[in-house]
Amino acid sequence: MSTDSENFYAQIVNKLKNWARINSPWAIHFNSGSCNGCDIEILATLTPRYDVERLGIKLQGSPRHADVLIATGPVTLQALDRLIRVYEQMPDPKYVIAVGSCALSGGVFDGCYSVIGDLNKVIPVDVYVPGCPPRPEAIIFGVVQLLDSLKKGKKPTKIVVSNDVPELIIEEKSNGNN
Amino acid sequence: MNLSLHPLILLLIFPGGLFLMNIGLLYEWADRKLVARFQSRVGPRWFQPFADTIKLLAKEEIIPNGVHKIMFLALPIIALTGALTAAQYIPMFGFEASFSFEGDLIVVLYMLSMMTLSIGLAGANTLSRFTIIGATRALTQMFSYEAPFLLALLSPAIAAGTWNIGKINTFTGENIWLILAQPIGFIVAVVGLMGKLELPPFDAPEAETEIVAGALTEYSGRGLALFHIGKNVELVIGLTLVVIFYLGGIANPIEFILKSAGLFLVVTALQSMFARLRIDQTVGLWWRLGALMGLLQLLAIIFGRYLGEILR
Amino acid sequence: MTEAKKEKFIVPIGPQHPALKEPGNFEFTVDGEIVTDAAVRLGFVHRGIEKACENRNYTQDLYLLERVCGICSHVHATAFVLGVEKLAGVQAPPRAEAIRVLAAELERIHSHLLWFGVAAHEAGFDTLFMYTWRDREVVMDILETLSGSRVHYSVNILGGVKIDVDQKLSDLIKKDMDFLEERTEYYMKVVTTDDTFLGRTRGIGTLSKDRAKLLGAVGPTARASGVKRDIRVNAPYSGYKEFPVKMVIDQTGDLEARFVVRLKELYESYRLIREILEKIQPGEITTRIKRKIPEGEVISRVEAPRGELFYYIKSNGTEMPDRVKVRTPSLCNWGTITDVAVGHKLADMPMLLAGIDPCFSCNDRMVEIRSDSQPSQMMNWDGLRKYGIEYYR
Amino acid sequence: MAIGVLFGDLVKALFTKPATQNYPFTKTIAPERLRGKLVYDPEKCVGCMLCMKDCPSNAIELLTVDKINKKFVMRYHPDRCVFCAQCVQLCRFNCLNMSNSLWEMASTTKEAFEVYYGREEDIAFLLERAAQPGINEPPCE
Repeated sequence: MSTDSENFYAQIVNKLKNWARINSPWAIHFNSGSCNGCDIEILATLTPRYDVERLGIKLQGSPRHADVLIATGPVTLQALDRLIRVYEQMPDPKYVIAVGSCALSGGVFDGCYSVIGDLNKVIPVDVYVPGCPPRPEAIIFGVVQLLDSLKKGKKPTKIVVSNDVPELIIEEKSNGNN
Repeated sequence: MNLSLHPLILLLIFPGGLFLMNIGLLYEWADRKLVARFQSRVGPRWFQPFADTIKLLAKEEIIPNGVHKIMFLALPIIALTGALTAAQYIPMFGFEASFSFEGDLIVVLYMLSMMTLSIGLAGANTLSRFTIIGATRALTQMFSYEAPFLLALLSPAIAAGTWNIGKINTFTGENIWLILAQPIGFIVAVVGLMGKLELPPFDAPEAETEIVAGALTEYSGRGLALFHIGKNVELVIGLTLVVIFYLGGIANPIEFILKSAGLFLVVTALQSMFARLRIDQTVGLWWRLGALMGLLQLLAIIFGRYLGEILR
Repeated sequence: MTEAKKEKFIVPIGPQHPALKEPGNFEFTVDGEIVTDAAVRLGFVHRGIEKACENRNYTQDLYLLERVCGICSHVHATAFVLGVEKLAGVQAPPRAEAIRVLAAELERIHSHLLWFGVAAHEAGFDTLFMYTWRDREVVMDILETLSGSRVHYSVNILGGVKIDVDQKLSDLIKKDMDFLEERTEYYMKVVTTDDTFLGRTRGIGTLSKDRAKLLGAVGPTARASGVKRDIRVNAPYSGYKEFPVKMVIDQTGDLEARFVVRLKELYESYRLIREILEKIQPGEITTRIKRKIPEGEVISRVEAPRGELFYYIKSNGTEMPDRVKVRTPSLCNWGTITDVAVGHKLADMPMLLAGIDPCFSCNDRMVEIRSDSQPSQMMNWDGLRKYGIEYYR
Repeated sequence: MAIGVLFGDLVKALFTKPATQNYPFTKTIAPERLRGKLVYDPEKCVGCMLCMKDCPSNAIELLTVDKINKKFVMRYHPDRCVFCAQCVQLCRFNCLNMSNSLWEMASTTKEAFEVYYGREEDIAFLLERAAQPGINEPPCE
């Protein structure tokens, strides 16, 4: 057995993995202080008119089952550590889609005392979807962008969250929600 | 039709392991697609469950803190093994069962319960509150649906005079379809099957809006994939059982496919027609209605047989 | 054993939870499946809007306040605009007011249908959820063709409205109203006759008239308990003076009554929209308003889809308001949940929550800071203001 | 009191075409009034800066190249924009418009969300000047 054939098998396995990943992005939705507009539009993409199930997207309840985190809203200080925790609970490889102007830059809430305003400052974002709120079609378009970038071989990188929140660990032990 | 293959092939490739898993995934697709069509949507593509499973298998598996590690890893395998073992005693796809002995019906039913037991244990194993509630609900539901489902499957067995699934198959194939002779039993069996598989409206143990994903909330990657496959295999077995017992048995693959598809349509329609029952409503329904109806059916059969013997 | 019994088993719902697409944290103490205690923790969506209003001008505030809530965005803007117009002593032209009412009623339809779908989803009735949202797309399409956005319509500007209705559009809306009315009748049938659904709604979460009054419930939640509380009828504003509505009331007070009240309100909305489209007068849609609003303070109340929405605006004569206070209907209704939840099954909780049509982003005007080490203290307005300035410096 | 009221609709749904639009594969046409990406016409602009002043989310920056000859460049941030159309409402010279065809704007990078509008030579001039060290951009206000 030469290394060539091993490489060949490894390639096939990798291709299969990538194919599966592209065709079955299970999503979890987190609202970190949004006005509900984006959330309702995300929910609308599940409904008959848009039906993202035909692309393999399924909205999951538990972060443990999800591949894609769809985050909306200008990250409020209260929701910040929850957002990071949900992100950390997701198994690798994981991707983040920021939906709505608030998640991209703060939108109208830019400068409010209780918001961070940019999701990218907290967790690494893969796809940005602007709009206030984006139409459901635009959200699907964003997801397709993500899948496209995966197809082209953008390596899923393991990313360490920059914000170190020490209280989080203590809280997780005592309070096992999510 | 008879199959004479090496036992290992029977176990691992056909009709056991590989084949059954693939059929199970196809069943899941059919389930999701039909429900989607009932909801006026397009629904997933045909390879969707395959992609889901491969993706889950390739994903990182997180073992949460505070669980019994070996149990956490072993439970999905036990659940899947139980389901696959049960399949060996069933005349799958129109072929004769790989193994059979007098009384294998009971073994199959208990093998099928392994799944629920494993889910219950898996839920109790993790520390999250959702999983614990999910586990309690799953076990409660098991206690409630097991008896009526068993009763519903027993009445054809008594009518056939045997506890061997293969023999029941030939009996139902030769006689009038039992759905006409024992309609109550059929209803109880179908609804019991849905309860067993935790399909809506009996999906309280994994009610997304209440307890996230129930007992499996903390599972990711491989474990989740194995549980998924196990459930799908159970779906195949359950539907086949009902087809064998009530829809005139299966003699060849075409008959199997047609009858299963027909039953599938009924099951998916039932899935999308009702609001989820609360766990107390499920239990109440089962013990008050399901068990009583199953029992009545059974008594009627026994009485009928007795009467027939006297008249003869 | 006694130790274990004493230990409370608390089920948290939220802030990330599939039942609620919005972050809000509930803690239900359960005994088996029975809920023995309920607590709410809000503030995950606190963005500091009221404070932000103070350093933006009135026009910017309009769009900021519109984004208090993505479901009832129009009523927020209307409440603010009505208040500012009253301060400035300007009256919007009648056509503009009619269009405001038109948008508000369309929004009510969209909000109620949305709620209906979500509530069905909470009950595990996914097919009904899908059907409702499929039909909801019709009203979303109307709103999009009318205003240009599906969620934040931005119909209002200070002194009038941006958009106008022409004959073609009004024909389209009338046609769609007929379709929606037919569908609503169907849903009414489902809600009042389907056994599995009734099992989840009838007799659940019954709120008596007295309790509703005592807890200060507003909107459909109160009306389902027989409290006659509807700003559109009690204190008509804007176009509702010309186009009166009938109040829908039910006496039962349980979840089923809330479904019925909301669906009946939909009929009322359909009727009102048809009436507006027929009787609307041609004319101007904007009046001029000065950038600087004269000094004064005003209270503005409108009826949001969820109940009474309250705005307090204080102006100091500059381009920016001195203080804006928002009290949203969801906040008033919270009390009813914690009051009613005890004694019900855990499985009923999502339904109960959905029953008041909660809107977390509406709620979070305030943050409660709990500290164990420091004693709590009361602050008056000036002290609080000073403290706030120091805190955020 | 009935079980399965929805049955009729289920059968109907099974035998009719699904309500789904085949979106990413066939494009949908947005309604005429849709408020999509902002479009700027540099020929008409007189530089009153009203749009910038009232923008609720600072999405517009109007950069002056030459005030007398009315040369302006607009730097527009779709990621900040909330698509409220207040600027369109305010503009008395109709040089701002919200396009109903440009609304799919997802991107994997954030750099895509800095759009320059204006005459080509003006943009080139501005970018060149911004690239030179030591010289600040022209003031926004």
